[in-house]
Amino acid sequence: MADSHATTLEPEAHNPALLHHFADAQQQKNAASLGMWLFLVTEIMFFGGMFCAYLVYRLAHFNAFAAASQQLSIKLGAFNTAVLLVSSLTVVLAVKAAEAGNRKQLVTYLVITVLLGLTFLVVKGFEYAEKFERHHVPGPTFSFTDTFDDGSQKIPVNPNEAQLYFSLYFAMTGMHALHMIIGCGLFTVLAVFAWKGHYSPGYFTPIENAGLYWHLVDIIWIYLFPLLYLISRHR
Amino acid sequence: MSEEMTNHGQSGHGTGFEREDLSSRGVFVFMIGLAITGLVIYFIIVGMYSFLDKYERSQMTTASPLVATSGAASRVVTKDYIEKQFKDNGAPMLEDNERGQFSDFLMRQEKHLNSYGWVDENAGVAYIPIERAMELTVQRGLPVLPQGGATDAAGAASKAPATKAPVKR
Amino acid sequence: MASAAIPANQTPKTNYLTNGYGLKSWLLTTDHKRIAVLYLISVTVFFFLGGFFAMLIRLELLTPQGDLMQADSYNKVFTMHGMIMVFFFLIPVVPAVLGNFLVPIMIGAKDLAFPRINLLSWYLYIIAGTLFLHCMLIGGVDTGWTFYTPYSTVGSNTNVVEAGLAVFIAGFSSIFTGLNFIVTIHRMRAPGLTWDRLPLFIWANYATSIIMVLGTPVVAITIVLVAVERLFHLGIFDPKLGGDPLLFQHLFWFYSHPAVYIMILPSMGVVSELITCFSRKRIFGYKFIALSSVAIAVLGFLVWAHHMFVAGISLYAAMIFSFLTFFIGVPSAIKVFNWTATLYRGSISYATPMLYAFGFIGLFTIGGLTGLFLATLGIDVHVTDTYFVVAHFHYVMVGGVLMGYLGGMHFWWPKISGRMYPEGWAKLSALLVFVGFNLTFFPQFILGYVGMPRRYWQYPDEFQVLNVLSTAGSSVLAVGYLLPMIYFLWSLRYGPIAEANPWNAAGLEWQTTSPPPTFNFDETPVVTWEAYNYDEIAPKELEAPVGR
Amino acid sequence: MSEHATSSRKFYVGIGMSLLVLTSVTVFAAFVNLGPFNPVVALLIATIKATLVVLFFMHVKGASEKLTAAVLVSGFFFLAILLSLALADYLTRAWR
Amino acid sequence: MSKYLPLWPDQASTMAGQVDALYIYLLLVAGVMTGLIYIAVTVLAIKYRRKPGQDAHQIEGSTILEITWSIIPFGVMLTFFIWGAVLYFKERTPPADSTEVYVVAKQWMWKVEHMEGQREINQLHVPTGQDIKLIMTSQDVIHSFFIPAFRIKQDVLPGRYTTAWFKATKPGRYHLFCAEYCGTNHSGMGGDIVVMEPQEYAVWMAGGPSAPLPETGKQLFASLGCSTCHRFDVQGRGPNLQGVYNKPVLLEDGRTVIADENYVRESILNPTAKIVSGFKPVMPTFQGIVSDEQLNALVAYVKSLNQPPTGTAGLQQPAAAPAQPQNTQVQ
Ligand code: HEA
Ligand code: HEA
Ligand code: HEC
Ligand code: CUA
Ligand SMILES: [Cu+2]
Repeated sequence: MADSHATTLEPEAHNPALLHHFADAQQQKNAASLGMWLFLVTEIMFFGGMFCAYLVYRLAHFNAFAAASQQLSIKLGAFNTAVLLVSSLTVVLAVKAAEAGNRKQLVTYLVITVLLGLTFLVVKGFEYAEKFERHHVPGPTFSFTDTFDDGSQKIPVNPNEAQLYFSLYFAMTGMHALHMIIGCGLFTVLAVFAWKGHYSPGYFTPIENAGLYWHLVDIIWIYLFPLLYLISRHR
Repeated sequence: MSEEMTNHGQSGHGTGFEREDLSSRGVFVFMIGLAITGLVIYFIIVGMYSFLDKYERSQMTTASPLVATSGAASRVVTKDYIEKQFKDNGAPMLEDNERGQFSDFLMRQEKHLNSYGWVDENAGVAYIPIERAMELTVQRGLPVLPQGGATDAAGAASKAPATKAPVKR
Repeated sequence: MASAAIPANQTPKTNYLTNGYGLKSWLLTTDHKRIAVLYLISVTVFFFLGGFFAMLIRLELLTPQGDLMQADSYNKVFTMHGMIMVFFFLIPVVPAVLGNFLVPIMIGAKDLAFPRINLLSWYLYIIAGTLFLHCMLIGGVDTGWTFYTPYSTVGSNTNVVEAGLAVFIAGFSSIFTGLNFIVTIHRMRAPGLTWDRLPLFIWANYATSIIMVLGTPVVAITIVLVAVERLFHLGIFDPKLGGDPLLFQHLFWFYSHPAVYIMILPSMGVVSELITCFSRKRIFGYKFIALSSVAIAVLGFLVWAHHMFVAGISLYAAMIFSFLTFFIGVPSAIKVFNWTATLYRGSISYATPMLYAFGFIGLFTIGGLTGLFLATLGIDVHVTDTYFVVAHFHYVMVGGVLMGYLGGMHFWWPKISGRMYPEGWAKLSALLVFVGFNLTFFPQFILGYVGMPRRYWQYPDEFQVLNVLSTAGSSVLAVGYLLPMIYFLWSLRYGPIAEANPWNAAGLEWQTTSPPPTFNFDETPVVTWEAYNYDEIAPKELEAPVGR
Repeated sequence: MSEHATSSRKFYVGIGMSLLVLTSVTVFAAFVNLGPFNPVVALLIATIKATLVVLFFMHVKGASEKLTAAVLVSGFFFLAILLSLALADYLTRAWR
Repeated sequence: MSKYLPLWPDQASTMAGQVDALYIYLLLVAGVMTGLIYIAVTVLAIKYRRKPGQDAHQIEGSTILEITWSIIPFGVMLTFFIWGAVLYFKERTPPADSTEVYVVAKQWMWKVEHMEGQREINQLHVPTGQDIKLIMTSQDVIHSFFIPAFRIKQDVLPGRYTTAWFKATKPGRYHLFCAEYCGTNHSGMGGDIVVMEPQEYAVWMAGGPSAPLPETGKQLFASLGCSTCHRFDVQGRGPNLQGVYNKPVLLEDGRTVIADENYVRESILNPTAKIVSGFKPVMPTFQGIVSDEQLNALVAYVKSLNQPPTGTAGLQQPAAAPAQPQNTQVQ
């Protein structure tokens, strides 16, 4: 977030010189990298709080969670997963291009990454809109009438517990989407800087660190997808 | 955490900063050790729990030999238990939503006073809306002796609890 | 010889204080020392604000009836006292003031690894503080500093969201400080300064930073969930939807128990520095004290539910958490015993910082041992949520952390300001703080066991005598805290000029000038000695004890 | 980190393809009745995918920086502490 | 203990003595440890104070000592843990033959319902020598049921049932507190636990001797919690009831009614029927909680408030006094 942004500004933007308080470029680079990884750990713990809530409530209200989960569209979810994975690939290729000093490729890959990120967000927007239409948004207007099929009979589920599922769904995917938006903004800025030629094979730490951030957001989605979309689908 | 004791003293001259750092192996060993300790503690406490549980239950004395149950009552109270006690032993039902429950109660009474339904289908006793019962009573007069259909109305009217009327001494 | 590196008593042309005078040179600085001074000012403001609320609490509790203010006002007052003291004073105080100033100097670096993020931390803190002040002015919060649901989501009609946002932002300030420290300590040490030569203050701040980085995000997301529940009806903790209010408590204490070690660990580091310097001794059991800091930091994450013994957790969980809580006592005990052992065959002077260190040992021991009372299941059922808990945490927080902080401020004041403080006044105020503190909080142990619950605006008559004692003590305490404020300010103009190393202490921070130049050292020092090499440094004057 | 030679483009694309394949495997496995093992399989596959991303896309494998692995694993370790000790309460609530 | 400087709480249940025993053990151990450390620090600080011509003597440390002072305190702490856990098990394991009492907490009152149907507010009458199991839930936020003299405390949660149990041993009147912060009147959410000999308890159960109506009404007004909202000194959540009787009252919907006897009755039984202007409909219904006699007593008390007040309804709980059988039950 703000951290990686500040990190990108750390070395003078037009003059990739060493900052005064570092002894050499390697030290500076290692420091930035360690800082970024620590920041990623804070992100893991940040989402970890919600994963904890998810785990506890899924165990407590399994039927409602399964029934509510089956109202999500696997097609859209899987499509979004694929979009994110491909965007991770383009980020890696962007880093590779930066290391090779290939400015045109670097900018191209960054732009593709941003476009893929926006695709993800648009699809998510459609999913949210569908929740609003079907009154699956927690609050006074919430309604849920579907049942849980345990293989032998259909068990009616408590709509309140389904509402709990959708509360978690919105909290987790919403927080993830917020991170995606920040990531898209970050890569847009980096693409502009890259276009202006700020980065060289000797100095592309911001690209690398923003890439690490993007991969982490990707990893979180890798877990969110099966946990939110694929509860007890075999019934 | 463990340290690698290399690179002491003067060796760092001129490099500008100290290169030697914590080894990540130490971190991993520490975490694995902590995880194992955690598991051990888990089992120790499970053992202690079951021992104490047995002990407590064996210590429980019953008030009189006539009481059949022995051991401890359950520590966990669920909604089902509350409802069972309510049905079987006339225990109070805990009001977790007082205003809602009271207005439900009023609504039920209101509905009972303004609708038709069976009191006892086999015996052919029904209840009717209170207004209608009043009309019928006015039309037919008070029953002096049981006379066919009027009993229903009278029965219903006397059954209907008076909600609105002030309590008289 | 380390002492050879000490320059003669001469002030250089510029130091970090004289390097630029405008407001801009302070507000846009990336110098860790200036940022530390900015933190010092802002944290002090919040301390006196929190202290002001504490005085209101004590005045209200002078009589059994609620007479000074309305019940709602009292609830807001103790909530804001707790929130200010915890989130805006005690968590930042030692790391962000003394840590910011000393960590780079002690390891021979020019600055922290990310100077701009350091400045960002301070701005986040200021934004959070401003938000909280605004929240206070438009009516305050009344949830208690613990934000327990469902009161904070359904029950309270005060500005919970804004206060939560303030705590959230302050949390990120804390995260960035911790991140900065970890990277700095890993990557920026002077040549030769290996991990087994680091000052214990650095070890303590390293352990603290681990907690900041790993714990704070959890409370951040928890508070976000509370805010979202209030704003958009996402009912994650709502019992009406089958949610569990205890889940909030689990997530909150997963951070807030480690947070109490965020508070105490840096202060323990300070005490290690003070004890060694004023007894002229190498620390007893260096490695054990260093590793016990890390052990406390890690074990601190395993004990959080000891705040929930009667909250409705399972019997088994209560036993697990009680058992794990006792593990924390061991590294703490190691520290106390090692400090005591360091005194043995020392050459001890009674300068003010040392008096505070003695105070820390004495009061932290009582606070820590009563912590063990609370960790004992059968006792906690009776004393939880009573004044016994209030007394416990004021003993560790005020008697421990604050004593350590004040000791550190006196010890490093010459380095920070370039001036000495008046020793006589300082000794007097140390005495006032110690006496006033015990008079304020010891009666609360008795009150708690007798059964007076916490967060009470009015209480049964029979508790009055003990409450009057406590209130009387708090006014002594107030004087004890106002005095240093006054004489520190006084010394900025009238205090004697400090030498580079007024205490003849070991450690790199004493080898640069007082106050240090902007980049701390003219040339990067090379460390060839072990920590606390007091055998190689002569005491100040063998004839007269330091600090008379 | 510049010592790590970034791998060839072909290699990255290969990793990307395997991630996509694993995604479809997850979706497929969700519709097969594995009894209690459905969530286990789903999480296992997710973990494999995450590991691939961490090792190859985030360059933890072959990095000059030895500490990154320790930092990342610590993060997951403390998350595991949160989950396991919270479950120590929730799973034993019903014990009588 | 002294009435004005209590140093130790009453011991009035089987648990109290056991908790106190553990507490005394902890006090002793902590006292010894604190004493040792204080003496050591003081003696060392004086003995090795700075003297001319005497340097410090450097010592690196001692692994043997470190291990000693890790193991011994840990052993001591294990005794704390085991003893504490055994007690806690007792505290959380209700005996099988215990009598159930149902408790509902709400902001800011305790409602108690006995199996036999008696209902009380902010009071709980129990006999000595009988295991009582409390089954508790809350209607709004978290509260905590705390009886210091019995050394029991249990949080009361919404949407869930929690239990606690005790066996009272000493007749008397003890404090009941709410120990979990629950909002404005948290500190007023207390009451009395009245412990009686079994014979007295039986008399109370049957409905004991009665006092003059307004007098009984005044006691009910305090014990039912009316006085938590209807205050005479400051503005509470409900209207001040002094001088209300037989005066016109402006309602929220603009009507004006005369506060006659029926109006007061209806206000108590179905408060939402007529809302006084300027107030929220927060008054709970007392339908089914107050008996006809109690209702009459309350009405008589509200009537009597028209005379100049003889004293305000006390905010304070009365100090521990011998139990008086009180007429607060429902037939
Ligand atoms: C700086 C802050 C700080 C510190 C360091 C501690 C330290 C400890 N705390 Fe404390 N605590 C708080 C701040 C702190 N606490 C706060 C703020 C609360 C209340 C929050 C709220 O509800 O608002 C609280 C509440 C609290 C509770 C919950 C009480 C309740 O609400 O019911 C418990 C229970 O276990 C507890 C235990 C401990 C223990 C075991 C330690 C241990 O770390 C102490 C270890 C130290 C020692 C043990 C002393 C030194 C050792 C020796 C001298 C050796 C000799 C020892 C033996 C032979 C045994 N604390
Ligand atoms: C973290 C640190 C910290 C510190 C330093 C203090 C310091 C003090 N605290 Fe605080 N306290 C807490 C943390 C802290 N507290 C917490 C977390 C709670 C729980 C809150 C909750 O329940 O949610 C609490 C609760 C708490 C209570 C219980 C309230 C209740 O449960 O109802 C009491 C009661 O006596 C109290 C008293 C005091 C006193 C007398 C001081 C004294 O040490 C303060 C001394 C300082 C001064 C007196 C300042 C002197 C200055 C002036 C008087 C001038 C003022 C004017 C200006 C604004 C310039 N505190
Ligand atoms: C939770 C707070 C609360 C409690 C407890 C409470 N009341 Fe009230 N009461 C109110 C409020 C608010 C009103 C005004 C709104 C209304 O009429 O509902 C009111 C109105 C009244 C009135 C009508 C007053 C007028 O000015 O017209 C009477 C009489 C009354 N209450 C009696 C009682 C008695 C007797 C009890 C105890 C058995 C009691 N109340 C308990 C809150 C409370
Ligand atoms: Cu109810 Cu506090
Ligand atoms: Cu704690």
